[in-house]
Amino acid sequence: MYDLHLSAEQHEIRDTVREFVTNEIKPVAIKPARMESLDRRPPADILLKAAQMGLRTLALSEPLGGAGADGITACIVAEELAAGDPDVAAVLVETSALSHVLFDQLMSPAQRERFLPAFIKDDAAQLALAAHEPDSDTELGVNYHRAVPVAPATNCAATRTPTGDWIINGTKSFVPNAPLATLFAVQVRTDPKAPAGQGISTLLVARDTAGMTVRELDQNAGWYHGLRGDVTFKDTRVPADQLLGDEGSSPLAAGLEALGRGLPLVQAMNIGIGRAAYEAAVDYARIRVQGARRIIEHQAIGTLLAEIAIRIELARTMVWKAAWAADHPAAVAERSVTDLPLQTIARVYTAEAMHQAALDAAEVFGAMGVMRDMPMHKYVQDALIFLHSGMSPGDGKLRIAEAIAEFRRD
Amino acid sequence: MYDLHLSAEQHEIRDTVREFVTNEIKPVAIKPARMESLDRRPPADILLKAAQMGLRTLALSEPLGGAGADGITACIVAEELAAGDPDVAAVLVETSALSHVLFDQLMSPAQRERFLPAFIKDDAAQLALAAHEPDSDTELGVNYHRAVPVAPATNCAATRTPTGDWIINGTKSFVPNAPLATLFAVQVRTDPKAPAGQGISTLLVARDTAGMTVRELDQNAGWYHGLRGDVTFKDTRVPADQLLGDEGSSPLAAGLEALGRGLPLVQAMNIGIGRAAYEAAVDYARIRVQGARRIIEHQAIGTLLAEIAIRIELARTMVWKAAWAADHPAAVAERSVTDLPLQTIARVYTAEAMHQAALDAAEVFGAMGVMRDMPMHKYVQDALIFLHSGMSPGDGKLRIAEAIAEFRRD
Amino acid sequence: MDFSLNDEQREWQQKARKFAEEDIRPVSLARDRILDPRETWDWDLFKKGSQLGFRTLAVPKAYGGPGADFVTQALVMAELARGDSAISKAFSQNWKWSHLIASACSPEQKQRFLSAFLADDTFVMGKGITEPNAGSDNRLPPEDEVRAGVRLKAERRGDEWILNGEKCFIANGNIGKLFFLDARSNPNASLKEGVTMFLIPRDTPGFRSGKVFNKSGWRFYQNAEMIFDNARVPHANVVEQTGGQSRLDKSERTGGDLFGDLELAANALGVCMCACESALKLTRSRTQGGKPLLEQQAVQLKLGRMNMLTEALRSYVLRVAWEHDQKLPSTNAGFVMNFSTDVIQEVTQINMDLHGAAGFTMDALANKLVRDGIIWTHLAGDAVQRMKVVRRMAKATG
Amino acid sequence: MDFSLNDEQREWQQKARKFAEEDIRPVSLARDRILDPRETWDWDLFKKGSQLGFRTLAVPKAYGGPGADFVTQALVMAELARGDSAISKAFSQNWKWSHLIASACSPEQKQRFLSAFLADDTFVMGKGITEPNAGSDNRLPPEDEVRAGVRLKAERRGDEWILNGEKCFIANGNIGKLFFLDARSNPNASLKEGVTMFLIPRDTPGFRSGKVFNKSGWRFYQNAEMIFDNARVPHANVVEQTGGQSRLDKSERTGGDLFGDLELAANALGVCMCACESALKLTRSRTQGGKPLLEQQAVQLKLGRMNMLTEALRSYVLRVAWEHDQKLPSTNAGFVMNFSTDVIQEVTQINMDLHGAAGFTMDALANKLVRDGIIWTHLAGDAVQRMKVVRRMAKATG
Repeated sequence: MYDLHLSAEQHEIRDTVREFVTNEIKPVAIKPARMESLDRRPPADILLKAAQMGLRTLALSEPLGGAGADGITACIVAEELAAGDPDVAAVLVETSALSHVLFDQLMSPAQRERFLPAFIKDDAAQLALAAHEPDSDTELGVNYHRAVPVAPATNCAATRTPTGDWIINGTKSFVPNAPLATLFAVQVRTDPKAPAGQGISTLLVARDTAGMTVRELDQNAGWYHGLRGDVTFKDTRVPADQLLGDEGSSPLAAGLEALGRGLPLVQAMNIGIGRAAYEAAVDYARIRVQGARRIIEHQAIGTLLAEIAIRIELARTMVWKAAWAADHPAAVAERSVTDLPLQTIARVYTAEAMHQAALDAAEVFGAMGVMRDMPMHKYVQDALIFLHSGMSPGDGKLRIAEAIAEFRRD
Repeated sequence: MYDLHLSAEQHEIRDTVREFVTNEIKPVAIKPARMESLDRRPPADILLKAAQMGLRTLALSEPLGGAGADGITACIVAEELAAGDPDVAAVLVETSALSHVLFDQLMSPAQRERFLPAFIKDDAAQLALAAHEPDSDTELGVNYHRAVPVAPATNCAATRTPTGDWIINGTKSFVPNAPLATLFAVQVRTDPKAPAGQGISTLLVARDTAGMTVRELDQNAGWYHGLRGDVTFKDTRVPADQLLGDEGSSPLAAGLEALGRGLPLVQAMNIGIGRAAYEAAVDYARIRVQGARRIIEHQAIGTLLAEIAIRIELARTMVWKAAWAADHPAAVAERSVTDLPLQTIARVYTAEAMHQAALDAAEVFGAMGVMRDMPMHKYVQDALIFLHSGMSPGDGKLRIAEAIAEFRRD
Repeated sequence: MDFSLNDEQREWQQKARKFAEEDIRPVSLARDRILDPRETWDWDLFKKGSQLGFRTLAVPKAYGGPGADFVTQALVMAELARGDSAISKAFSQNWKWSHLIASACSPEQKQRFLSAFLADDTFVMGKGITEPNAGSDNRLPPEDEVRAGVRLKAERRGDEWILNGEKCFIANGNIGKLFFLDARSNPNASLKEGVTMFLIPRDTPGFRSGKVFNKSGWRFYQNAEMIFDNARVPHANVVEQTGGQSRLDKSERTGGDLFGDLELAANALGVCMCACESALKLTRSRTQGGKPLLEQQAVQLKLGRMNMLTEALRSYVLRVAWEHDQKLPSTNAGFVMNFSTDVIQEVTQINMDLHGAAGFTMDALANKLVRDGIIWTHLAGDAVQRMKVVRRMAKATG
Repeated sequence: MDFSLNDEQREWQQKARKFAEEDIRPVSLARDRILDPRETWDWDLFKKGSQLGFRTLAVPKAYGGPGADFVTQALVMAELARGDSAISKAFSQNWKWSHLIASACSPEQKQRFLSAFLADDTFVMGKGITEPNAGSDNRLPPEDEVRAGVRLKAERRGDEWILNGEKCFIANGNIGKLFFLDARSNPNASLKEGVTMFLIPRDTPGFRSGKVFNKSGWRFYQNAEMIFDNARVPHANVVEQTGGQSRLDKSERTGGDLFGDLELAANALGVCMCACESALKLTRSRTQGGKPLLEQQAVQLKLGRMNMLTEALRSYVLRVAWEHDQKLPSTNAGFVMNFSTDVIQEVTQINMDLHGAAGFTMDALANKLVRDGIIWTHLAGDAVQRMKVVRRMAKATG
């Protein structure tokens, strides 16, 4: 039965995180170097405090020590954190999502026993999924509606030793959380003969494994939020029983998003940026006087603010719908929600709409909208990063178009 | 608790109405004169069949003889009907909404006893709210964020006779359903001294009342869906006990939409138009070959279709949210939904997005998109009518802007 | 750099403006309201315009016409379209074909057809390309399917060609006296190689016109089916043997091929001018709370956008017209055509928006302008019409 | 109608293109990356450009300058901006003020300032209008509040004026040698009546520059605070007594006031040219599945839109430049400025979009162009800048 009431827990966590953001994150976020994007590294103490509040393990089930948050709750938290600081948000959101996927969904009991206690105990421990490789491209564009695989090639390879252990060689690039992660899920090719996108396995690799090096990337040269690193494996030996799932059919082959819990968390963060810009613009429009009236009383500014509000409301509504649908996959078959890819719809709309929202909000500020020591320019830049990293709106539309045509690339 | 599952009843009624549209309405809707908009009058037999299916009394509560549909169900039905024929939809949606408002919410038991049986018995009986007057204008634009009333002036006046009866004089214009209605709720000024928007009462007036004339408007000269008429009262005598609610404080003063059950039904109809255009474009793109490929396999067409699909998904999601919120007014106070006017947000987005959807769908058809004997041109025209009748997107944005500024015009 | 008009240009502009104001505008809305698409044409109006020179404007002086340059043509089209877009097109439609006769036909063909065209105020022309199953494929032939496009069959039999098949959406198809027609003379060759262009007079045996298309806008201007049932065309009516069009040299194609792009853009400019005037008049005169709508910020922003886009379009149209006169090969003709689609649709839409704020009626002119503007989508601004230009640009700069 | 350039125009264009390619582009990205906003200026580059004539381009021939017309100025601005938008502005910023000296100042002032300006390659100028609490009110003075706008106080004391207050966002505020400055000489009169314009040399006692604003884009070009603390300005530095600017006649204001509109539009054109080149180069060279991106429909549509808008803007810019040269009063300067905002932002955004499809890095140039383009919003295209033009239009046609 249709019901849009948030639960008491959802209200509570929203209030709690918002307060945390106001008291702990905002004072850091408005530091000049951070606003000017010279140092966007998430401060360790903030990450620790957030972990102590349970935000690092938000999606991990309660029996395993997490908060067992559902998809909408995770989106609420992601939005609130990003409204304060998207780089802090990106680290926590990634670990939280992976904690559920790895510990609740994919690990064997023995693997869980080996890795969970250390992860729970150490509030600074983050998780990483090493999937992306240098120069990889889905090639969705050129292969739109063509029956060829569009999975990027996996060159990072693992071979078995006679004892069954694995030897990994290769490089993963732009791995989120790599500089902070204590445990990596690494996508490796274990069947050298399989076509692209197949014959892939996932290995669990602890940070201190010999032959593995992590190079933190310069955040400001990159085009992402949070911290990322390149991870290189040189004859890295991983015990046989650290294979996650079955050999040659990685449960993470299609990326984190394609799992049952593939949640629009990045989009929720993106909304956080739009909302921060919007709230700043409304506050300013309520005090700035021009033509002897507060500018919010001018039709032109009022219309601009209304357009931003409409976009945010639409984006959040769609993101929450996609989040709920991810938690309730059966809803598609019983036709309560569309069979088009909702997360992609949410992604395309949110990226474009929040970018416009940030630009429009900056317009309200006049010249102050382009100054590096004011937050507006950073909201615009953050929105651009969301718009132009990961799957582009253009590729998103092609993916939706393939679904409309009921084209399946198997 | 957040839940987007439709109920079994909602699924069933959607399927039933869709089948009715396919079998009964579509064969009428594709008649050349109708596609060419020469004769858009809703056929009486279709209205009768729809009434027999319960669509005329959809929102009326079950104890009173209706289906007791909630807001989302009403939106589902409105969309399905309009995807078949928006003029048929407009008549039924208006009567259904009014049946709930008048009989369930506003009438006294005695009034209900007098008017309900005839309404239930006669499948051809429709209801009308006579509110709009010639040349009336809310003047929201010029009075944006100014503390003056923006309710349109009510010149149609009622005075009391010594026996307490009412004598109405004046004219109402563009009254939806007037040519078909057997019962009218008429907005009249009963306090000549009150400022604009105040001192308004509602009188129930049966169609055969002496001194009342209904002139059906030429549907094709107007800019609306359904049938409308001008209603003129010349010394029309109405019994004292046909006053609805209290004297001088009409429960319908702010229009049907402002009631607790002010539902985004017009927007749901608007989505029906966009969906009809979209489905036609997808069907065509799957068979039309160009460059030796079906055009749905071209990036350009695929992208266009995806953009339409995104808009429809967003619009429907927002309309249903607004419908749910109208049924659950407490959700605002407990912050499960925004305190901005959701119905207005849904209206602005839907009107603009469905207009673009219809234009884009027409592009897929090439020259056939502008031919009067093909449905596409009519979808475009229908979408234009939704975009430019009733509250304009521009006024909608100003209303949202006033809400953002927490401006209250009391 | 000189944006001013010379005397001749100004004279034609004034003449067209006068004709639009005095003759076109008074009948425009009435013509738009006629329901039967066969009945919208007005021969009296057309003949009067023809006598003023608008039908034959592009015929070179050497052949007895006014030989107006492209700048003049653009000005005249815009002024006429300011009165009625479809009526403007009814005149300008003839220009590229008279130009084509003058530049591509043999002396004998010129003599036969151009003299007749000049002499007869009811002589209108057209060109048939589109077919029921070959529209965009003619505009942007697929690289991997050479046989896509034109299917109307032409077979040589001695001194005659036998044509079988049909064309659709052909401008003036039901009233024209002469048509250029692309037909497939070699079914196994590409569009470029396998198509021959014919001159088809109305009285060609075996040719008849079919239905007249019932368009949403552009009512005055008629598009019809052309049906060929063993139609017999003398070999003397072949334009430049096979592969006719592609043999024109580049500078001629600026005029012959690309005129259509300029034509749509200049016509759109006129429609936009009309919409801007209509909106300004409305917002000056209609009041809210006793004040003209024009005083409201939201209204000002809409008016500004309309006028800004219209003046940008005017600048681009005149530049392209000048480029045509200089026979400069360029992709600007295609781009200005694409641009005119965006501009005409947004400008007429804003005008409707301003007019619609009043409630449940719509200004008939505002409604007509929007309907006229929608036709640009498939003629000038759909994905095919845009990609075509980009590919040309990439080739030119590659 | 003539869209061609004369020899002088073409020469300046070529010279600017060469300087942009050989001198500006090689340093542009490095200058953009400098973090301290006080350190972005490059005197060597600027002096070289000055020696080539770009600093003094607009000084009339009668006063010893090149006296380039507006078309030339537009061409040069676009070419320089194609190399770097902010560097182009660093040169063109001087043009309107040298023009203002030449047209509005007294012979004595001309002698004092124009000669010095011509002689010194490091002599840059600026004008101070905006204040912390008076930005848009200066551009669009409210009708119901005459005292809105400029608050910097100017009081006459004998042969001197005493200035107190501050200006912000003033171009070249920290490096300029001479500034035009609006100050309130009558606190109770409207902007038009109560404001006096002064010439303020850098060494004016009581004047100092404050912080340099740290802009997101346009890094090379510096905007600073100007602080006046009992600053003493001789009466001889008053421009045309009180009400200076409004006393210029209309044709002069086409150049004096409206140059800024053309300046932003022409500069935007250059940025768009750069973005189009960058996008075409990328989509030709980067491949997907072995094929250039350029072969994909979605990419073609994006490239087409960029080039279409850029060429529309070019057409409009050159028309407005010509109108300025003809001293035609028109609202086109304002409209083309508004239009340039829409175009530069969409074009640079599409270019970023094409560059960003690759993942988690961004092309530094694509990023810079977007940041440079965003500054147009408040300078050229916010609601105030748009309504201003519409009101002017309504007045002109009313």
